Amino acid sequence: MVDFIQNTLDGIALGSAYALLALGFTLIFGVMGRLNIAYGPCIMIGVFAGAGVYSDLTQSIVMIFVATLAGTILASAYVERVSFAAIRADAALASMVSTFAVWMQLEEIVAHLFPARTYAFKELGHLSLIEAGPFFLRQESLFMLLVTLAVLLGLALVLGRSHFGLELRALTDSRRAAIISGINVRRIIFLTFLLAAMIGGVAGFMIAMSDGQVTPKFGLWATMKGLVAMVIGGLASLRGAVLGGMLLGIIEAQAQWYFGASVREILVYAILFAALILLPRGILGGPHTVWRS
Amino acid sequence: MASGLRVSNLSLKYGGVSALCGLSMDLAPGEVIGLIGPNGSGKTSFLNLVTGFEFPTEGAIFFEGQELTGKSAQSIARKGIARTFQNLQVFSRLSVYENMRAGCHRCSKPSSSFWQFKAARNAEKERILSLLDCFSLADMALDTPEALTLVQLRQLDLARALASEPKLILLDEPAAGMTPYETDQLAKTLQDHVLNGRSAIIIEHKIDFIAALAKRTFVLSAGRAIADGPTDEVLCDKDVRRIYLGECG
Amino acid sequence: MMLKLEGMSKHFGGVKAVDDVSLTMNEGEIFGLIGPNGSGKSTTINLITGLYAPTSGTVSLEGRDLTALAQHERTALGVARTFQNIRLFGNLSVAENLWVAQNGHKQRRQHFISRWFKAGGLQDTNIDELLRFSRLHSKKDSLASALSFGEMRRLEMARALASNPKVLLLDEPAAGASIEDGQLLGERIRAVRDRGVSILLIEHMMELVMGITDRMAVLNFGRKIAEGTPSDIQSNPDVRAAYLGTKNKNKEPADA
Amino acid sequence: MDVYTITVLANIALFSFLAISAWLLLLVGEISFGQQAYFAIGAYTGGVSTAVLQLPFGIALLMAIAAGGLFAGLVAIPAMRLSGLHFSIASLAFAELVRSVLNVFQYQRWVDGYLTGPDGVNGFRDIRWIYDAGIDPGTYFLMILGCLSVVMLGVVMASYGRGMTIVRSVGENRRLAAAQGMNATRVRIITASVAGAIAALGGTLYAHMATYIEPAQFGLMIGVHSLAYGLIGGMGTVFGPLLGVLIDIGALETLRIFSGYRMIFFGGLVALVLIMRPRGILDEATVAKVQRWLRG
Repeated sequence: MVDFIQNTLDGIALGSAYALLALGFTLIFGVMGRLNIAYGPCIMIGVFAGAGVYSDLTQSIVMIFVATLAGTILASAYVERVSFAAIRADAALASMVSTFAVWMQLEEIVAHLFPARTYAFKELGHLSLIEAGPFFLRQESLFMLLVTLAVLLGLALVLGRSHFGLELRALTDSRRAAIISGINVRRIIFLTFLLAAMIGGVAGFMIAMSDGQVTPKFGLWATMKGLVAMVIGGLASLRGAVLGGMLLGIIEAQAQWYFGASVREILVYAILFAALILLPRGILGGPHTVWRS
Repeated sequence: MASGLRVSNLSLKYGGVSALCGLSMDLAPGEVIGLIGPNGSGKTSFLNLVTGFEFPTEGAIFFEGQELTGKSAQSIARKGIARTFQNLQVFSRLSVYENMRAGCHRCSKPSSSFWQFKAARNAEKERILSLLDCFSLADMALDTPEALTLVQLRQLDLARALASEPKLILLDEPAAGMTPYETDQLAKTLQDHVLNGRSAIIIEHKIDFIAALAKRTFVLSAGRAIADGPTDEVLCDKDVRRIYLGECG
Repeated sequence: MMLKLEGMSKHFGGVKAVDDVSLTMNEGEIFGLIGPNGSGKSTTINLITGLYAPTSGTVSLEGRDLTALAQHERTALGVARTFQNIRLFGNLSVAENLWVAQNGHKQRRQHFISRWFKAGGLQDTNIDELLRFSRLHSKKDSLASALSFGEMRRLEMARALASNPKVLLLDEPAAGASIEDGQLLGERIRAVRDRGVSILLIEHMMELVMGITDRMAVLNFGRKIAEGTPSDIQSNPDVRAAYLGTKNKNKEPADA
Repeated sequence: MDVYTITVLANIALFSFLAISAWLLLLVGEISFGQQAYFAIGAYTGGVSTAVLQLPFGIALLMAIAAGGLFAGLVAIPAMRLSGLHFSIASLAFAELVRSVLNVFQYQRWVDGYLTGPDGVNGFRDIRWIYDAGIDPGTYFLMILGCLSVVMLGVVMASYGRGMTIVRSVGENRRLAAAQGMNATRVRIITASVAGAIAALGGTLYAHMATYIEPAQFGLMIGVHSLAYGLIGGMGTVFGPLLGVLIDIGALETLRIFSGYRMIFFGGLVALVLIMRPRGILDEATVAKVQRWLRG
């Protein structure tokens, strides 16, 4: 029982990173009804930019963060132009395939610019454990949780309080009604991509810091985790994304502890496949998507 | 009446809105019925219910004594009920010939040898070409539907419905968008090639067209049948004219 | 003149959905547009709002050419519409629905900060007034998807009005309504006109169109076949032919 | 022909199986990112059959085809209730599931003094049937070509009959196809199963040429490539996916000027074709034009 609770604690910390990735997917899926499979690779560009700054220019954590964010945003803007803005509105799957094509390009670019493949990233400093009875929480876990909460709070403010947020929610609700209400749809979509890129950049920065290194596998990893978390939670539901991320984190931590890493992988994909078939709308994605926070 | 189409007390509701309210209709084999009414009165909903595109909230549908309620669209089509569409539906990526082939489901039998297969294919080809000929589409057989005009597309839709040799054919505004001359031509084609002995339900706004083809007419308004009887009587009905032209008295 | 179409055509492949249509709507007018199914009415609306680019022809509002503008830019200049099938933001509240439409096109003119942090309050006298006008004030905070059918129709019209339009295009507002509802609808449309909005009404319910429009035009096969006051139209033989399929020479069944 | 040329040609032929497999699903209206799963299933089934169980090559081919078709059918039965995006994600999930299962899959036996068989992440060595049977690469290439011809002939025969018409109609408009009396669900499941069988056939041919396979070879990018081949080449004819393979492997991989930048060019090409010609170079309209021209 102690193990189980400890695993759940670890899982929540890991899951908060997944939740952020799923949020990025969900925002884009919400406004466009399309998947940006290249979301993970875009974040990968960001963390490599951060690693590049760290190894060649400066140790400053702010500069590394800025580089990570800038890299992610730049790559996302490219994806938005090539794979979304340029493809006909009714060809959602063509967009999805196109993001795969861009993914190939991004991976090759990283392979050329960073030939050593694995690079060091600024680490989170000294690691100490916070203990409470039989349980303990790693400092990096606490850091992940706090960052995730901060991002969620910021996102809730933007969506609930700002005019851009209202327009984003309106567009998610009905594209045609949004157009006729005078919303500049292309602008909102572009801004949503940037918002998702910012969330992804923060998530990437946080994950790279806790790992202390970056590899080209990050792209596939981030895309798969975000996708699984989003599907479990429910497509286009923000609360679902957070819940799905947490659930995925907990399931992974438990499976890792009780069965080992390879079974964990099998389990994750089996759950994704089963969730799609048994719960195609996810846990929180009802007939109407749940946007209100 | 076991052998025709029998519809009893058919209702369809979306949320709180009734598209159709307790409609009943009997269609004898070989009978042609006209179905008229303003937009949103439930004509297309009725067709969708009969062909299994939608399922009724209440009521039942029988064809040749068998219940169709709840059956899938493909099994209803296989029983010999074909339809055309008001908003044109053709396979835009298939050629005209292949569109016709897609409709040939009721006549293709499994063949045991290649030669039998080849003979069946040639028979199918002849049938399709002769049907296309009836609608003067034979020259366009290898074109994709993009090359066709609106009238030709409507004819293709109709020809494809006939390719399955249906017992009952449901036409949803077959003359929409046609000029009076084209409408007359269509009425003649229908009379000569389509309606000989086949039962049909025709939805149309052009009343002359209905009058020429159907002996009996139903009028729908807001999901209810407000008139039913011989076509010429129905068309003189005051209520009917009021709904169509806003005539007073 | 308020809205003007000149030589508008829209061809889809070989199909002439709208063919050389010219219309002029005056300020404060209720203008009816009728015609059988497939005659090009909806295409005309879509050409005015900018969903389709015309094959040829121009559309202008108060003398300003709209032809090259995007949909949201036309909304900003004062063209609003409703849909035959209601389109609302089902997961936004009634007030938020109106707020989106009122402010959607104003972004560049307002101060950045106030724009970002204003939506939370939703205190706006215009919106309050509009809610009262549409008898939706008590439902202000409920989700649009929770409204009844009639309330949804009212909200849709209110949302169109929230963008402060000069011209309102109503696409079959009476579809799915009974005849009694239709009469109420007529009064509402007049009330909207009295707010200073010109109205283009597409409708099949003839009683409604004949009853409230000042002038009307009839489309058939994408062409305008008649224009005039409702009584002109009612007696026009071409129109009768288009609607009843009766050729002019033939005996009118109604005379029997 | 030198060995290099033969290897390139054989690769083109082998990828064509995958490309045709993904293309068939495109025709029936679904985008699958997971055909590499059946390629892997075929490779492992075929490899185990000849190397571990010592079965004849022909039997191995049949077993691989059966396994691919069976798995694809079993996956399709639930997955075809989904559509569009959900189906695509499900295909991706299944492919990664297969790969992670293969990572732990062990089935090793002593054969002729060697320990042989799949060994999880370490891969599956010594699928030596070609060498044991004394077949030179040129002959094996001809065998691959023969199998590919049979598959393509099958597709051509299906368009001669009503088969392809049915597949294409269901792919374009399921409701309209149902109104023509087609059972859309059954058509989709059968098509998926046939596509799986074709991929598995390619997989087992690949395993015997490579002699060594490992789960990492059947990653997501292989699936995306095979899908992209059909999209680039075109949906109008079975030569479309072949054209796609030729462009990627025949030109981009072999030409020196692209070396190191192949993915950037190929990715850009895919993105560009999707924007300019959503149904590929040889799309239905082009094929119809060519057919008319051929018949005068």
